[in-house]
Amino acid sequence: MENALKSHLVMKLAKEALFTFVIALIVLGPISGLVLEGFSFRNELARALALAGTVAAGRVLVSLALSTAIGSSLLQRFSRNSGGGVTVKTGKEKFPYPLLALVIVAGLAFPAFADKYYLGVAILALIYVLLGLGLNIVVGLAGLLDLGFVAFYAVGAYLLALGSQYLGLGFWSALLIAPFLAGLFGMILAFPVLRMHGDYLAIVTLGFGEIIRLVLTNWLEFTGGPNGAPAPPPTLFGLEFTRTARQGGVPFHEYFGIPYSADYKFWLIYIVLFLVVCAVVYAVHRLRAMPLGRLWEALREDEIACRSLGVNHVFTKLSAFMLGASTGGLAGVFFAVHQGFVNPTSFTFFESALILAIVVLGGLGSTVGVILAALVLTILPEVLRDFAEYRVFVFGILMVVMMIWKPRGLVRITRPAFFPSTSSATAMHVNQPLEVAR
Amino acid sequence: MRDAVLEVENVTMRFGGIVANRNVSFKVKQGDITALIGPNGAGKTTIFNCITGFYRASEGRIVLQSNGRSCNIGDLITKPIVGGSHLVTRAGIARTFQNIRLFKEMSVVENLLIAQHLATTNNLLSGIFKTPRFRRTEVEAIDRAYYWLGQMNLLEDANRLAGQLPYGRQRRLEIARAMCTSPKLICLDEPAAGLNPSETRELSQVIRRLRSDHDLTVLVIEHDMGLVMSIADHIVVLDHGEVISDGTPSEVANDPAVIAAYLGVSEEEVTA
Amino acid sequence: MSTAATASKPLLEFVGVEAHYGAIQALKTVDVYICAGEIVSLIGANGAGKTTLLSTIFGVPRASSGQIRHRGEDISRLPTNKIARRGIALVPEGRQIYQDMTVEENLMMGTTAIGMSHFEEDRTAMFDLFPRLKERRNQTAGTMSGGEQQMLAIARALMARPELILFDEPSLGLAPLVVKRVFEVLAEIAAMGKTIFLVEQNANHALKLSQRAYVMVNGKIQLSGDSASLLDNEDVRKAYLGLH
Amino acid sequence: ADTIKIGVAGPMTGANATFGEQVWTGVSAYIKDVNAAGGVEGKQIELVKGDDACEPKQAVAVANRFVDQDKVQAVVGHFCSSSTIPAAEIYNDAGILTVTPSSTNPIVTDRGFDTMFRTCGRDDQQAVVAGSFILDTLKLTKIALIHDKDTYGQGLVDALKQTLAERGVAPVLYEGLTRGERDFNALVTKIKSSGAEAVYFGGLIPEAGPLIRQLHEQGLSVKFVSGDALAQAEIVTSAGGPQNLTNVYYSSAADPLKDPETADAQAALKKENIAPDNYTLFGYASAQTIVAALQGTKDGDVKSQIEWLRNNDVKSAVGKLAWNDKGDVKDFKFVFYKFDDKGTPVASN
Amino acid sequence: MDFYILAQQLVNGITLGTIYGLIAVGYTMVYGVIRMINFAHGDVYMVSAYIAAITLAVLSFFGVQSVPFALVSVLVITCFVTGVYGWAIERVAYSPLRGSTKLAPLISAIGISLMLQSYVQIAQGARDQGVPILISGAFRFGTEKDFAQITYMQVVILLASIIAMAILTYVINHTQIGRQCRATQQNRAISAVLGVNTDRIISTVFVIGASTAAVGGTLVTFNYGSFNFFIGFVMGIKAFTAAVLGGIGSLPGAILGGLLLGLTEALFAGYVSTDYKDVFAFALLIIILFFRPYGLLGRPEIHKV
Ligand SMILES: Nc1ncnc2c1ncn2[C@@H]1O[C@H](COP(=O)(O)OP(=O)(O)OP(=O)(O)O)[C@@H](O)[C@H]1O
Ligand SMILES: Nc1ncnc2c1ncn2[C@@H]1O[C@H](COP(=O)(O)OP(=O)(O)OP(=O)(O)O)[C@@H](O)[C@H]1O
Ligand SMILES: [Mg+2]
Ligand SMILES: [Mg+2]
Repeated sequence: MENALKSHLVMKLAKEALFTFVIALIVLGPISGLVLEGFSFRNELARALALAGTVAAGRVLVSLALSTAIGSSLLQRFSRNSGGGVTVKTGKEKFPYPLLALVIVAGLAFPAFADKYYLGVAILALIYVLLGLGLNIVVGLAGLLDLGFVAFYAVGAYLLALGSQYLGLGFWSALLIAPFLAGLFGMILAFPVLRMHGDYLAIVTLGFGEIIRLVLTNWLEFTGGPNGAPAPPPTLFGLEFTRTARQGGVPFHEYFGIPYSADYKFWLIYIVLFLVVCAVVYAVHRLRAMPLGRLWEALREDEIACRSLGVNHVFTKLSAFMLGASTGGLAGVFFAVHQGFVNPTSFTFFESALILAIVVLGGLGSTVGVILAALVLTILPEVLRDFAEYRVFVFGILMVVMMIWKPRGLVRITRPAFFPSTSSATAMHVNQPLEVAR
Repeated sequence: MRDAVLEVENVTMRFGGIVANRNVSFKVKQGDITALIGPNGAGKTTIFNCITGFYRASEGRIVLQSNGRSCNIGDLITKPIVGGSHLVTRAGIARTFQNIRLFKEMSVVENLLIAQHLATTNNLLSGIFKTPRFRRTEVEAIDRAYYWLGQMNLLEDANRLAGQLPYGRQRRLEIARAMCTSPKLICLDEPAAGLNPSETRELSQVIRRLRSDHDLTVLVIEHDMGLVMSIADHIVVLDHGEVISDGTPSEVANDPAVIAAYLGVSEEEVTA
Repeated sequence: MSTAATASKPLLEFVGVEAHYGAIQALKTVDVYICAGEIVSLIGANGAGKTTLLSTIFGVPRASSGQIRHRGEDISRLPTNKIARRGIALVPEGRQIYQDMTVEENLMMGTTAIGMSHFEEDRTAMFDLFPRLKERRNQTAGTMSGGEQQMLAIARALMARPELILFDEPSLGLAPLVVKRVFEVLAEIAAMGKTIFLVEQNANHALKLSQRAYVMVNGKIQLSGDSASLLDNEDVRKAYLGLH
Repeated sequence: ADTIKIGVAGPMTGANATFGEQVWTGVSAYIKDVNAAGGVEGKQIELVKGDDACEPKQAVAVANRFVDQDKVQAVVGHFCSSSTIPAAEIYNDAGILTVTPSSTNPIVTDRGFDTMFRTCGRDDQQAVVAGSFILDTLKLTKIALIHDKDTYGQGLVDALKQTLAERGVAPVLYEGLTRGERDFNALVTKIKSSGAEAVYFGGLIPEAGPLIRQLHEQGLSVKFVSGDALAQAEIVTSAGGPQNLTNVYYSSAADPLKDPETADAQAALKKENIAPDNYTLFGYASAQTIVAALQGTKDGDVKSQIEWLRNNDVKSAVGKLAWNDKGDVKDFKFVFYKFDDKGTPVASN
Repeated sequence: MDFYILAQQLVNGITLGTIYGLIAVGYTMVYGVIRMINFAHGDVYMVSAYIAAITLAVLSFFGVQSVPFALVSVLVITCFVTGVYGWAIERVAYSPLRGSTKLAPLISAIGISLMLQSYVQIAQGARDQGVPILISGAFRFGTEKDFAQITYMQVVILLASIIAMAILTYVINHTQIGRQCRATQQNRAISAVLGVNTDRIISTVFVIGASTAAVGGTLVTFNYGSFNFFIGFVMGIKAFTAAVLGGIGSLPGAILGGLLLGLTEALFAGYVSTDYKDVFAFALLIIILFFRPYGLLGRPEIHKV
């Protein structure tokens, strides 16, 4: 009995291994086994066989692991996990204030411990947090699949670069204007888009993103085309962070009589960015508890039901688009000031896809999830630098694996609980008509 | 003599070649429970969609008397830029759907809060900074939601996901949600479908109570003749898109045209 | 329970079946059997788990424990399409016809499990059963009314020449005249020698039509027995027939 | 430290990965020999690879990493001008000698960063050469200017346009094509209708190849002139074979392979069985430049390295190099090449 | 003169458009069954270009001389291998995500796209590759100097595309498997209950999509003669645009969308500006979708409330 089972298993595994090997050989064989050289080819079939063998062996190992007790219990937990969806809070959860305080303090203290490289990576990560939060409003909350989000990012970045070139704008004024300008672009995009459903919306936004990038590339006289445009470094109350003053002020280090270091500039950017991210996180957190945020989510669930409740779906979508775009615009300013230079290659479709991946991996609609995912997806490529040219390959695999592991995102969505103000509330208002703004 | 809240005048609705409604006219009186019945495919849901602004009638007009003013539904939904079916709701018509349309992944209370957004939507900043006024309207909205949950006997489900409720409760939640828009006229599309007889009886009490306690006019589509005969003041019968009968329950139930097209049996058998 | 079935071997049998939706348990150790040629009905309140019981036969959701036996074989781990090929057809709750296909194409899809060899013949039979469908044979099914769609769903299920047909609330949302017609059709189908498992809210009709019945409450079978005796059962009358 | 670290930055992944590979091959080939010969001042040289995928965002991250994490003493890179421009600022702040093998955009050295040098030419130099080649050597005046809307290509074409304007010649056509596309038939037809006698293309092989092939297929016998990006063996396959290259010319550094100064480098590469691709040579030369500066100064101070480079020549794989105060190569010699019937480039005239 | 230029631009546009259409088919079909934008499709096309070139190199290594034979066998082998790619990708990266959110497979697809590009780059090198010219020559119309032409290769492209599309249209509309595909598109759960092996149908659709991309990839490779690991990106976006333009989910729509896009590009590039041709193409897309929110031939989802 035992033996029969075993030999059955072995047969099954052997079959599986053979099948995987053949498929892997067909798939991997030509590309990795026969390397093109001019109009001829070089024979690397050994490599292809080895690869296919590895794949088949991996498959067998996974099957073996899963057929053991531990493996199958893991598998069960795994499938349970992915089945679950949204839950409602009980209303008794405590808000983790100490943890929050710790995170904020640690975040603010970070520059003191980090060198410029870590700081640079942290700034980039925070920029993506900002982008993720913005796109999360559009995709996660309002359910509008936006594949051209990078357009608003570009608007923010070019606002600083071109604004300083043509209008003499600085970092701070750009920071103030960017949300409005990006919001305006969001509105322009929203009008044609709001008539469309689902994936048609996706392609139109993709098209919009591409149009913005192409115009930035082609409009040489205004944007500098592919050569890009320099963006001015930040100032603090008129103090500059360059070695010698360029914008007609006093350099920071001279004013305070300390030795010059390029790090000061990054400290300033980091601190401002961190505070902005905190503010945006708070605003998004509030929005979700506000009528407007709830309307977005309702619209994502069922547009027709929303209309039957008197919701102006056009304006509601518009507001989501504009607020998302504004956040993207803010991120753009930080990007430009951090880079000191912008050009269209930073705003390709791939960038939009990456931001979308952040939102989806984080768990549509989850703020904490988006923050985590943004950190993971920006820090990961840096961590993977040791893989050299295999970096992108590994990154791609990890993206697939992460999606399969957590298809609903890293963080599970919870809905707030609500309770009446008094226990007798249900008896109140009986004849109190609702004051509706008609 | 009570006034008509809603007047449907010569409405015709076409989909390509198909005529779903032809020259439909009827009136819904203030405070009445009016039932719209008819065979499957007679065009009942379609006329509902015209009334609630989801379709624009190909011909004819639909007029709502609300707060002493009369407004034409067709005009509301074709207003440039701001127009749309949401204006119809704001004018005082609420509805439920033949296929339940709840916000399934949101909690029951949230479903009701969304219906009240007109009263609670303050500006962006007041919500972000939690101004006192914002808190007050929010508390009021929650209380009102609980009030309607109590009315619909759904209190224990308040903080569950709407999609997790059993079907019958989802139906009631949909009505509660519609009521949260504080309508003058509520349109119910087959509210008893999928309910068992005892639940149906409960539902008919709810509908009666809505009318008596909340000064509401009800327009209901239903195939459950027991329910219709027991609550309706007035019945309109559609067949092949046309009104074939219009009158009190007993008039309609004895109308040979209605028996032939719809009931198929005499009235006694139905109410038994 | 299952020993009761020894008289005639059950065609379909649930043995201690449980099912879950995520954390929610929808079926709790359900034992049900249906013998060939029988009409068995299942009644119960909303959300009792009736639809779930039918769907577990097709493996959505999969039974988390217990067995579902068809002709004595456990089918609870088979892929859905293989189950369909064993001569089981479902008329699903909410009709679920192919909205974008014509009536005729819907009927063609009904033959998937057995192939197209009897198509012409069976289609004629269906058009005789439901003349309304013949009128609308080239209409896109999604634009038909509820009643028309229900008829199409029944016809589609019949096209597979199934031996066992599962009906999930076939009278839902139908006009009285049509409800009557549907139950007539059910009787006709039974007369063809098919086995019927009927899930209904309309307990009155269902109990009158069927020979045996089960009553489900909260995912559990609470009562079972002859339909006639259930019709007289005080609790059943109160809860499901709306009579006092 | 007991080793000297040198960073090599360029696109190791992404659309331009092939160039990053070449630079890396060149640099590591040279450094291997240096290390084998005992290194610099007895210290071994360690190379650090930095992949920027030609994206400015990654270029900045790589630069910061080189400076703060790897603590490199010099950098070969970056490859694309759009990466070199933002990265140069960081290297300059940190006082790290930077030698780009390939960023030809004038801005790279025009911004006044002392630490920035290049072993390649400048777009504007190359454009002047190209202008006189077309006008004086080929004696053609109806010129279509095509670029690929990228820093390198457009920079080159715009500089040429400027040069032509100074000679009073306006192009009959000025268009940008999209990188990554393969079908330029519409453009070719447009060139045909413009009556151009010569096409100057600023861009890279993936676009140049199909463009040449499609010009041929549509039966246009215009002269096709381009820049140093064409100095790659795969132009032959990309253009569909040597028969399509009869009217093709490109400018590049004076043939390094023929320059006696480069004999050592040639031999070294040959020994390792490395193909002397264009950017392999420039990578090799950049590494030579850095090592020469390190060996010439010995004190490890970037100021003296800069000083040394401004005042000394370096015998490199691309010929003898000397720099002006901006960091540009003095009298960088561009020479025009055409192809023989086997597709091997030969100096034209 | 002008007439020939116009005729030439039309030929250019139609050839390009046919290819867009072929690749768009993959997007449209996959979208149809699982409502997913398969962002890895462009890279499957890229892989097919490599496979075509490798097959050709191997054939010539074994001394195959006959051009038609080479062409047909390259086409068949490429379709097969690329089809297996489509199948494997679906199994590995998309089928585990069935039943989760709609966006999860989208992200997975982006991961696959990166992986494929990187894999090909590592295995085959980053440099541009090419194939020799197999068929040269053209039909010319006009005078010695002023003429329009259609190359023999372009004729082959048109013929092959028409044949491929005709086969596909027939399969989808008139065969059992095609009907099952459409049924699975509309209601997967109930199709399974009716006896359709939905997993196999989905796999089939991926295989068909990949194979049509392979037809496109092979033809492109032979026609333009050069490719590298990055060509999937631009083609992917263009073909996706074409699919949406025609109405995503609609097979004839994909072809129409492709032709429209190809012609637009050729004419705009030819008569206005090459720089802005893509801007114009996307703007046109937005305008068309504004007036026809479901694309040219897309059927609106029925909003029966
Ligand atoms: N969007 C639409 N497009 C095309 N035809 C439609 C559409 N909506 C409804 N119809 C047609 O209009 C007719 C009336 O449909 P309607 O849904 O109003 O019927 P009903 O009276 O509500 O029936 P039931 O009681 O079954 O719900 C049907 O024949 C249907 O085919
Ligand atoms: N997809 C699902 N996810 C989570 N829970 C579900 C799902 N479908 C059903 N349920 C839950 O399982 C229980 C049984 O549902 P089921 O649909 O089987 O009941 P039913 O008896 O068919 O009811 P009805 O008469 O309303 O059709 C209910 O509590 C329901 O909320
Ligand atoms: Mg209806
Ligand atoms: Mg049910």
